[in-house]
Amino acid sequence: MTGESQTLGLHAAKLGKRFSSKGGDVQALEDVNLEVQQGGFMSIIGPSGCGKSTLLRAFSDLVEPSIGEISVNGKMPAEARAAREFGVVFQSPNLLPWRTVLRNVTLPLQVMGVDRPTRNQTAHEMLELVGLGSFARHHPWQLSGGMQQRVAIARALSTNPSVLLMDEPFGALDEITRDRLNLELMRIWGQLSATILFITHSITEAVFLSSQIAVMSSRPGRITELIDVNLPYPRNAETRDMPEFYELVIEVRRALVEASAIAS
Amino acid sequence: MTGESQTLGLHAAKLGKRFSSKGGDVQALEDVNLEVQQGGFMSIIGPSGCGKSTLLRAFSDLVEPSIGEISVNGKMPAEARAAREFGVVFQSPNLLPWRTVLRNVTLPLQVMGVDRPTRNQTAHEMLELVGLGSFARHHPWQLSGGMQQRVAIARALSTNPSVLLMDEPFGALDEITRDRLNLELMRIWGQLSATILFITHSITEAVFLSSQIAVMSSRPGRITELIDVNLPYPRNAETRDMPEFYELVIEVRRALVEASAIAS
Amino acid sequence: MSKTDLGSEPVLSEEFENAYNPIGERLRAGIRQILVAILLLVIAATLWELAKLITGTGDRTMPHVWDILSFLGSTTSQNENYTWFLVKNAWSTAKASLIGLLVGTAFGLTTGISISRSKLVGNGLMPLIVAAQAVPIVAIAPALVLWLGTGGVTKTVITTYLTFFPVTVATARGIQSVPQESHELLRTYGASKRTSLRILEIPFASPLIFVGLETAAAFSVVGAIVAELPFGSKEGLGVVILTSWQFYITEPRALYCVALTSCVLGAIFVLSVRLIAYFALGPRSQGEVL
Amino acid sequence: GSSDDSGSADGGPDKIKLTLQWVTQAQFAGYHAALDQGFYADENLEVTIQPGGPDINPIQLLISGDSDIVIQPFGVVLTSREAGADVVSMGQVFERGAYRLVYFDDLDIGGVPDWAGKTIGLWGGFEPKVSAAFGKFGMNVDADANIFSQGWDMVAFLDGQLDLASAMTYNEYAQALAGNESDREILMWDPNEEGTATLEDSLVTTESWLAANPDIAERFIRATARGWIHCRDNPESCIEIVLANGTALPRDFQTWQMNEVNKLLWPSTNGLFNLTDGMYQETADILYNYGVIESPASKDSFDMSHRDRALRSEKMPEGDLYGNNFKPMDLDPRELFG
Amino acid sequence: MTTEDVAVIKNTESGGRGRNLPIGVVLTPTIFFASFLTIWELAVRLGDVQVLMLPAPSVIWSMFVEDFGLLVELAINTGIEAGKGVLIGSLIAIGLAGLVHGIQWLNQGLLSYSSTVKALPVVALYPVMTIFFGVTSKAVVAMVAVGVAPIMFTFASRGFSGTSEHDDLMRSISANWRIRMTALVLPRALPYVMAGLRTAVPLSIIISIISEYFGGSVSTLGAYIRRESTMLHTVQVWSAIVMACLLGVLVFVAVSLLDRYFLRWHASRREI
Ligand SMILES: Nc1ncnc2c1ncn2[C@@H]1O[C@H](COP(=O)(O)OP(=O)(O)OP(=O)(O)O)[C@@H](O)[C@H]1O
Ligand SMILES: Nc1ncnc2c1ncn2[C@@H]1O[C@H](COP(=O)(O)OP(=O)(O)OP(=O)(O)O)[C@@H](O)[C@H]1O
Ligand SMILES: [Mg+2]
Ligand SMILES: [Mg+2]
Repeated sequence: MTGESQTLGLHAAKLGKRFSSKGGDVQALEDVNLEVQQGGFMSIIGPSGCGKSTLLRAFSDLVEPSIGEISVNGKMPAEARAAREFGVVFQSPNLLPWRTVLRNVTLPLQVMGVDRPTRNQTAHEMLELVGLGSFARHHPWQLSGGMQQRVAIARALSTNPSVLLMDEPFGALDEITRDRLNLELMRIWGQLSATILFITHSITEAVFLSSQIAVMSSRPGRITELIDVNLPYPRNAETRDMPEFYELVIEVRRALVEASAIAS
Repeated sequence: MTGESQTLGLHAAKLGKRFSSKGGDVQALEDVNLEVQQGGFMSIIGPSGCGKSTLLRAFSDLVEPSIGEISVNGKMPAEARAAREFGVVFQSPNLLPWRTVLRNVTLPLQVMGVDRPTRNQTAHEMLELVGLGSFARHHPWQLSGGMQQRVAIARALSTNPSVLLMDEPFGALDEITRDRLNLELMRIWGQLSATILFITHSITEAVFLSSQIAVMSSRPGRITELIDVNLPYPRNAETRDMPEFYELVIEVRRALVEASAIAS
Repeated sequence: MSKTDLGSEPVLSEEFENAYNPIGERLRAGIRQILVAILLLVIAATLWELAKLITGTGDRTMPHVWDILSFLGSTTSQNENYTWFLVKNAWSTAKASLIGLLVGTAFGLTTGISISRSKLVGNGLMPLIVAAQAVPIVAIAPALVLWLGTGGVTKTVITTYLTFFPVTVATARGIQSVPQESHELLRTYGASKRTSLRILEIPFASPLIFVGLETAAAFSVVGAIVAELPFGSKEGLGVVILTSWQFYITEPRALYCVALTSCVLGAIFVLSVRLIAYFALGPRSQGEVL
Repeated sequence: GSSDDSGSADGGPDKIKLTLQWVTQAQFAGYHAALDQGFYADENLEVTIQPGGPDINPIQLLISGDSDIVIQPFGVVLTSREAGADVVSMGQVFERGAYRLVYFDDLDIGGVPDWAGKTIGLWGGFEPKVSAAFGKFGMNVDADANIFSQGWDMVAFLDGQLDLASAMTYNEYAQALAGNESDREILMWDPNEEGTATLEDSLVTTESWLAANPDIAERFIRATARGWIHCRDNPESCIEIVLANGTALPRDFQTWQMNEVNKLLWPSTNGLFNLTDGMYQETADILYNYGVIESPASKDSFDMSHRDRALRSEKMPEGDLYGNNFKPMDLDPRELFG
Repeated sequence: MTTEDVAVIKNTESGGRGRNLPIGVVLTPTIFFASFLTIWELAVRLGDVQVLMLPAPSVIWSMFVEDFGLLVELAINTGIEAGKGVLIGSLIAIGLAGLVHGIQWLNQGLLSYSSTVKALPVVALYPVMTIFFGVTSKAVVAMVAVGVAPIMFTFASRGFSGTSEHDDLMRSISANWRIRMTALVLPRALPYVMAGLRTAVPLSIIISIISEYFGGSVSTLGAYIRRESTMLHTVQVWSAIVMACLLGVLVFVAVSLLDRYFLRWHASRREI
């Protein structure tokens, strides 16, 4: 499809998506060109309703693009999904209410046919990672919103996927927990050398984490600016104190303001 | 119950709430004392799972406290609810899937018996306010996460309540939309002189909006610090550039770090 | 509150705005459904003939499909066209079914709502209803005849009795499935029980209630037929079934014909309910119920 | 009672509701004929005939006052009396019983002793005839045979699930003949010959109704007798009447049934509708000996006085209550049911 | 919950999780039932109703006690027939619904079809069943299965046709058919299946009794009721009816317990 099936990472070319309904048609994506190299960390930022989730869902084969080309690790999204190459964190926690927290985390491992002791152990490790070790036997409705989202993150990480698609994973978390998980994510990313597509509303978070930031405008949803983040790795608490960090934050904010202006 | 039934605003004294379940008991709230004067704007900030939502739900009579006293405008929460004195924005959008966006917003007015033309007009105004005027006839599942949350905000504002209980209302929004809605909220608050209890994870948002900030620690959830925000009103874009603003942000962050340290 | 009581707005049609499926499309879907049903009937007939062929079953046990159908063209001993004769009897049964279905639905909805609303009613009434449900209708029918006579009242009572239960269970279950979050939402508005019934519980439970109604519609036909049995009324499918059963050996096709007629009548009832559901709800995803 | 030919108090005809044992068929031709031919009207009676069905006990309708007269086996009168109902027979319609057990000839059943170990289909209410037969040969029905509750059709018998099946000569027997596709012959065991028959169709009412309406009873019996006599003499007419009143009944079957039913009444040994002490005693003994009733029956269970008055009166136009010249039609079942 | 006109937040059919649960569950129906019986008893006694018309509850009760052993034996036979029928019917129906779910046209077609079969009255179908299975308890079981299957199919297929955001999840992890069924589709359909069982199980008892009534093994409730009613043994008939009711309640309670167990995660079970 892409002609360059050897290329790893994420690719989209001239991607468009139109939703039609009685209330009127919505051009959610238009002419989106995107390339995340293997091992790259791309953040997407943009006004509410601009099409970020739609883009991510197109990569995870949950939305059929109306037009354009798209590939994940050189495969079509459907193939990549079948090969279990990616993990997805949805915008809502999306937990199965009838399963305990632990069994929600083990679900993708179960799908892969991992035996029970191994998957339970992995799940416990992941829950410790997100600070929910003692809630393994609770049901989702017994958790706070932020805790549910952390379970969803643990679930996505449990399979060590080579591509991670994350839709506002830390949106429901307080800044301290968020900072901690940002550091964890950096560490995991370093270890796995995964390709990450990351949607966020926090400019500082985007700058702190990404190697590149895409800024989107809405209706039609397109990428208005691509900002490279040339901060040194490994990033840690001190990264936030660097002057380049602030310059980048200001630049992204400007781009976002401009993108938002297009919208309304 | 409180003995001081003339007092308006929100009061809680020695409030405690314990959830028990198979996975173990959780002390969600312990010895919480809180007072928001009539027309006051109190933000609550704290680590994920510390009991913020539980506290707000106790005020809105959705959770029965295990111990302690609580009042809304001098009444017991149940009475205040029956008198329709408060509007609630939940942590999740909580829209009825079979109703259009417009009819989700008119819902509370319909319950109150407002005639159809009036409530439709009010709902349209509210939708314009949150930037969703053209989505009135869509269904909730056709909206992005942030858009759904904005519908929920429009719904809560539509009744002009004297008490507003808001659980991370802007959590799913980008910074630009968020800033705009922050200003709108300030304006509405000024007009209505409503009492607002506001849960947020954003320290800057808390400082920008509140007259007072309560910082909570988790397990057991208690209020560790109360910080007065003595920035002048009306607050606007310039407020964010004041040095006092940054001092307050740093103070709240410190309090939050301390509270989080207690947690783990 | 007074402005918004139940009468002031049509509950269903407005509650469900079908944004995603215009009427034309729904109509087409309905027609497709009927076509598929016909196709399945043809398949069933083929299977019947195949089974007959393979097992070598005689015509007495399994008459040929065409033989059964051709019997519809015969005349009765009263020189009446057999099809017309069946239609006449089906009509008489249909009237009784409809009355019973309406009464049973009204009772069922009321009871279902009360059960889901009040612990007292739920706990006190449910076991009784269940016990009553287990009363074998054939055993109680004679007693009913004694008290209510051999007229239409008995028929209505029996039909009501059969239809009432599925509606009750579905209504109660549907309302109980309303998510806690939605209840909380209406609670914060201080919505009265009646308002939240109208705005939240009924709309939410409707898909399940309609499933129950479909079952009830089928049962209403069964009920009317059973009610025709105890005293050999002169009219109705029940009587025809009885006679055809008795003379099965000499004319097996008659029993199959009348059994098919009962099915068709039941199907008309059920499909009518489904049609109403279709236009009231649209193809709204039933999964939203949970 | 009131004087002859008088109607009810307001001058109109007296109303009677008659409930049959089963749906309309030639078994009840006499009553339909009496209604259709105006015999009831001649007696100033307005009779409503209510067909029965599988799921109603007519005796209960009597007790509840829903019906005035019902058609039931005389045995039921005895069991009902024991259960506390004040029911009474005022005329025995079928002098002979139609109940048989049928079986195929290849079963080599010579007599009752051969029933041991066989599967027998029985209907509720008719077991005593078979129990009594078992008892006569020192056997026990429950211990020595497999008893099945039989449906209304003969398929189970024809398919070999039942060795012996219950059958009425006017109904199931014909079905068995009609449905028999094998070249085996169907044989019958007749409890009348064994002396273990119990009396079948009887005119049943309550003692209290009878006491209050002796005159109406008399007129009813007379008109009904004329109906049955009409059917004896004009079977074709009665078949038409039955078909007109029934629901899609097959004509060939009603022809057969009319003929068989006539054989149960005619020729009559003791006179139409008569229930003699001897007949009573045989049924009463069987029911008592086989535990169907727990205490001996009493002769209060039948009252022939109205029957006697009704039929001996000069008002009975056609006087042949014996039908000694009766000749049944000669029907070949194979031909009849094709 | 102080104000009366406020929507009830917690609503469960047989009580919530509170500690007062067993008392409420047992006491309320007992009171309802006791008053029902008292009215009946008084009506019969004061109205001087004949035993043959309607026996008083006390009379029925003593007969029930006297014949208890026999009645239990009959009820067990009937219950086994009904149980087998429900099992076979439900398995076929749920299996079929599961197989065709997603195949929209086939599903819809089978739905129409099942509604047709659902309208088949026992009395019309039973003769056909006896033709295939003989006048045996097999025919009764088949009858129950045929009666139960369409109901279960309707409910199950509605349950299976549900969609939610969880479908996205399953798709994103490329779950195979088996796991999608066990981890998502079946649990999501479970409330529907349980609602179906609540209708189907009491119905199965009625169907088997009606079938037995029209012929079959003699030692079942239906055959017993028929036999005794021809002899006008009204009290025996009523005591058998009482046994039938008990059987119905028993199986319903069993279904309810299953329901509680399987749906313990469900919204209506939550603590406030
Ligand atoms: N299933 C759908 N049907 C119709 N319209 C849809 C559908 N899904 C999304 N849309 C529309 O597409 C647009 C983009 O939605 P999307 O969810 O991608 O936004 P987003 O950028 O993720 O917003 P947010 O930050 O609020 O989550 C919105 O205008 C939305 O209304
Ligand atoms: N219904 C419930 N049953 C049992 N435990 C509960 C229930 N609701 C909340 N909890 C527990 O109470 C604690 C506080 O929950 P709460 O929702 O108030 O947190 P929060 O401060 O709002 O967190 P977040 O910022 O993540 O939304 C958590 O540990 C949670 O597990
Ligand atoms: Mg989104
Ligand atoms: Mg919360």
